[in-house]
Amino acid sequence: MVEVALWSSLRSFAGGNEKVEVEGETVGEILDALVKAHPGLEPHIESGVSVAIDGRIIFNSLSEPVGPDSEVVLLQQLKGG
Amino acid sequence: MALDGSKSEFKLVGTRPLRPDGIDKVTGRAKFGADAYAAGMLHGAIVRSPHAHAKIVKIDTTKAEAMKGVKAVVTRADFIDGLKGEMWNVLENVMAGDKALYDGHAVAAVCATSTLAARDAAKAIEVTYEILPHVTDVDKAMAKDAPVIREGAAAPGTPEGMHPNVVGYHESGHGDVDKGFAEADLVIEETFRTEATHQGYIEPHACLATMGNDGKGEVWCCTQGHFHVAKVCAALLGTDASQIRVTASEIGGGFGGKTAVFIEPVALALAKKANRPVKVVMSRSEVFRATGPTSSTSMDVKIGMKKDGTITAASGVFRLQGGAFPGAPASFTAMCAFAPYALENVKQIGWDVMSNRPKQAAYRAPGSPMAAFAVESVIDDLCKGLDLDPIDVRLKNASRQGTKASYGVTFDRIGLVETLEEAKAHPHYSAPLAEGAGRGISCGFWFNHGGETAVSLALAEDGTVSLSVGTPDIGGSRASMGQMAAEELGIPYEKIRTTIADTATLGYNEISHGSRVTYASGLATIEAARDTIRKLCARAAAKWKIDPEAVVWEDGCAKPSGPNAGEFEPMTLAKIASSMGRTGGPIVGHYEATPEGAGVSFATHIVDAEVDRETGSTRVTRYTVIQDAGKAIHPSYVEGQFQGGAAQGIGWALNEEYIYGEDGRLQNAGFLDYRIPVASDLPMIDTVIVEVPNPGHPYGVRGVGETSICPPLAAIANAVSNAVGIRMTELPISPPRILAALDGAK
Amino acid sequence: MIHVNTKINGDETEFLCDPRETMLDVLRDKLALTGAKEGCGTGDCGACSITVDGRLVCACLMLGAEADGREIGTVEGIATGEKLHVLQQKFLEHAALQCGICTPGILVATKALLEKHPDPTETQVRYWLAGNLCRCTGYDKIIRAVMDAAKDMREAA
Amino acid sequence: MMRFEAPDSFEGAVALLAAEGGTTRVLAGGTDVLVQLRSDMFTPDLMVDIKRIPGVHDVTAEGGGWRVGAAVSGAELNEHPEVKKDWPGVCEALDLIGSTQVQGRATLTGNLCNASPAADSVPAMIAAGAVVTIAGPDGEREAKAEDIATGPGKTSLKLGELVTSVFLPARGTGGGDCYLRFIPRTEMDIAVVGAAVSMTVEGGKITAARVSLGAVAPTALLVEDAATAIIGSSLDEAALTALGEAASAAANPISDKRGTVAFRTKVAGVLAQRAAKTAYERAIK
Repeated sequence: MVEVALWSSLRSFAGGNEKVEVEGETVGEILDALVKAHPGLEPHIESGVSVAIDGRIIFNSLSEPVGPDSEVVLLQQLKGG
Repeated sequence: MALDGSKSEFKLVGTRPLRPDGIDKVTGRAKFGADAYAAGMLHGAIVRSPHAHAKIVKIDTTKAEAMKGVKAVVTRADFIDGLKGEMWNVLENVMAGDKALYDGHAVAAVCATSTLAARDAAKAIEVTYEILPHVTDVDKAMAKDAPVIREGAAAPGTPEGMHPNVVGYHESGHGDVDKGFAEADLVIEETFRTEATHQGYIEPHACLATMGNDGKGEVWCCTQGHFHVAKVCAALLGTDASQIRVTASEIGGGFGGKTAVFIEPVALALAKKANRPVKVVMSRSEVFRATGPTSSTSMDVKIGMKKDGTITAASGVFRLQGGAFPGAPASFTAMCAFAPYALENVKQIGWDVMSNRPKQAAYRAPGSPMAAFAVESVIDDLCKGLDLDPIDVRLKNASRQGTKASYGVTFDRIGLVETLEEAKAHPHYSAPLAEGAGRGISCGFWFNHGGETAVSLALAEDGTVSLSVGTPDIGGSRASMGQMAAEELGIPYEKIRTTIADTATLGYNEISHGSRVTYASGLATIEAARDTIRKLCARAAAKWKIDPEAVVWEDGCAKPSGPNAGEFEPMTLAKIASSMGRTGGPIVGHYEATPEGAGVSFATHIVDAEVDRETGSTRVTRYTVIQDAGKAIHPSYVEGQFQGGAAQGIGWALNEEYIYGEDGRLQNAGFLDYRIPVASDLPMIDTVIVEVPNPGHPYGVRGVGETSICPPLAAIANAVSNAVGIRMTELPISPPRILAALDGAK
Repeated sequence: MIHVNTKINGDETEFLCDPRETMLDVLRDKLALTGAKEGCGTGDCGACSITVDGRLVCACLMLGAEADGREIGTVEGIATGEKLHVLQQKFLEHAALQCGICTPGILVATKALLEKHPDPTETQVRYWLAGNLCRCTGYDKIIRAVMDAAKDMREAA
Repeated sequence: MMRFEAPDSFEGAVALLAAEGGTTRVLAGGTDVLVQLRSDMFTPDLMVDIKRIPGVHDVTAEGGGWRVGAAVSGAELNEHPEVKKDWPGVCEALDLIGSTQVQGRATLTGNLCNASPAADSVPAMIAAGAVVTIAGPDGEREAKAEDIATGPGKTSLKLGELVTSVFLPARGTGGGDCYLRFIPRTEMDIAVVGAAVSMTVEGGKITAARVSLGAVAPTALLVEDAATAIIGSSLDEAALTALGEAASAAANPISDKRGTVAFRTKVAGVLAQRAAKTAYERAIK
């Protein structure tokens, strides 16, 4: 199981939890598992999120590996100038 | 792809070779967006709404179509129906549908045989408007009775019961801020405002397009992302992305503003209708009225501090107006605000708000500079209130490796402390200050970005190299790509020609944005070179009839890896290349990935400013930029990014602003009254490159383009506030504002 | 249409232009001399700097029709054959350009400066160039390149 | 369709302007006219370029003063050491307009006839007591610099008339003038406030003075109260205070994108004082 931290405004869509646990070995699997466990998160994830794994922000790559001890934080999607 | 520990000695990286496009650019030969011409070319002109908010009742093109030389007119009806989400927003912005949403919104376009004929025809297109109430201020746009820009545009997660103009909400943080504020010896809360500023690139948007009725199109344009242009044009015209080939011209500045698409789909639509090439070039006033400025903001920041300088809690509410569409970078503003500091209790809220202004576009670290202005101002006031040194306080609270950042992640290796220590030791910080002058410092933060990247590296038979990258060169990146390729291959820099490949000849590349080019295209270049080397080694191994694993690449040659591998004369790259047709065919190295190791970046700026207390005029007299570059590939262009960001920040802080009249029209749509810094406004800008390697890049590169604009707003506000003894809370800190503050304080 | 005879970078040139066309329109659209850029069209940015009878002006603030009988100088005429002018060389060495769109105008302007003031102060260079906007560099490296070129030109003179 | 003419005499220019039934513009330096053309603010039916008329580029000594041709550019005027010595305020005012590039073309005459309330050289010319010569269908006439502009973009010139030269009177001994303006940047802006002071000083005492303000009213102002405040003084603190107050009192500005009423009113006084100090120093040198 991987623990995923949600930003505050997402928590109400995941039973009010700051962190939720899901199964997954890649960013893509974790996002799929989140939607499955908490369907209310789907529109947010669909409209774009970034995922920080151990401090590195993953912008697009769904295949990025995630370990069971990784720190995983969901962030609003980032772009730059 | 992680930091390559073995690579610590560099031959070319860190040197300052001449840029490969240099001679073209000093002789006038370089071809920018507006410099392309085609046989039979027509000129386009765009009709724009003079109203901030109006229903488009009727567009009568008959007079224009009857004029001499006019070949085609397009309106929204010439674009595809049924788009959803952000693509619909882009189309609506490129060509208005039912309503004109801001002064300058495109409503029709025409092409004719000359620019004068096209402009005259545009004037002859009669548009009937029904004027609607408008709003351009962020706080007023959130108010209950504000005119509605559009219903139903709010993103998921936006709290219910808000005005329809409120289209996005972000909340994040950790700890208990109320508890933290209770522990503080001093708590300061202040409201700040910043006006919208424009990226102000000197080259207006320009493109040349052709499109046949077979759906195949060609576009030449100045853009930060030509693959993105192809994608958007295909979507808006209802054709396939692969059928639109886009070539990126030389680009005359972007700073985020050329990540958006404005005229290319219009030029294609005109070209298709007229069946001739069409060139569209924006005027400067069109650039200001219709392309993306940054958001204007209204922000409340509250910070608590103990007598020893420890920050006990910080909270902020950041309201950003992003024009007539969702997308203001409110979440970035919120997430960047407190990122430089290790805080136990922090909470940040961002609001994305629509108004009757042009759709905001990214501008260098979108959202971050405004946050720094508010936060770093309050920190300075706390230092003053508790009689503490501003650098010591920042050092005490600085984020480090292992800090749980305000926006949730745990920082890896970062260089904020190093920039602060350099700042403290810098002669500027201890230099005596002139009478009546003030000194200000500020820190700044930006995430940086990786993104989809493809690079191809082909050898010629004479041993020279053609390097194709897909990220438009907005500030000298062809030089640094050449350096990295040459470093890996072990050949002279001059033997490499780096080209920005068009969309038909390379895999998809994300836009040149997010300070990603030297990081991501650089990483891909290194990997493409290493792929090439593997192929070169394999050819040598085949020739020597040894295992490819037994061949190493050193100093531009394939060599046996050791005595056990056998004794062979090293083979140079040129030697292998000369026979490649007979040893297995062309040698091309390539690399495609979405590198995700962009290291975050921090900077600390020091600035001295003098204020004329009788006129409110401010002069910046000394400026020092200290920033972590991870590893500077070409130090001159790293310094250039530092200096350019500082200069833009100085303009933003002191003079630049979007000024709207009561009628909702932009009053300063030109360089005369949109006042970017001129040469005589600025001092030399000193730079210190700090190199704390990014663990996510083979050489340790961090992007440098954006972070440099994060601290200046706050640093200058702190300097001016110190000079006049009054906290300035609104940007720009213009002379009338300073005089009014001084008079108010009397 | 107006018939105009002029000399551009030393070459006899003639063209026809609409009375409303600026010298910048003519250079770019009629003569394919695209080194001068249109950054504003209103004399505020200097990207279209040219010389007319040796005097520095903005090509966007001059009608094409006015060129009759004048001598025009553009960025395309700064180098001598394949040999770069000292200023051009110094701009490359000092990395005094990032995007390069302002560079042609700044080179034309600084060449005019150094012809008039071979030993300018930093302040003089900054004020002379106040009408040449650069958004990329913060001007630092441009000023250094100009001062360095002036020094070399003085030593060579 | 705009017509373009470049006559070789003022008679020819007057004939063209008088015969044109539509709108006309005279092209001297063109630094305002071409901006209006490019921004579609105004396209005349007839553009008359006066730069081919003999004498328009000349600066000539006349009765101790200087006659400045209608096409003399800022760069040319500022290269004239004697005019610069006599009327440094007028020269610096013209020199402040726009960039080096604009200086290659901008003229005193054009700045006056464009009738912008913020024109830099106009307060300096008014303070200097400049007189312009006007050619027209009824022959030549003269007018004071302050009588040309009647409102923003409007002049007292009649159909077919154009200004042929500006005359700067004899400076005499003990004279000094100065023009200062406030802009947010160091260059390239339109004046938010402008102030010109010209004076004659004998034995340390100001015997004559003219003070003019720009950008604080629909036209540049000749402020007699401000002159009165310093005449008879040796520009002591009291005189300076009175000057500043008179200048601020005379200012009748608007708030716009460049400045507020409060800012312009206050800074008009500040600049009048500073300009007077410099003019005084120049006068006693």
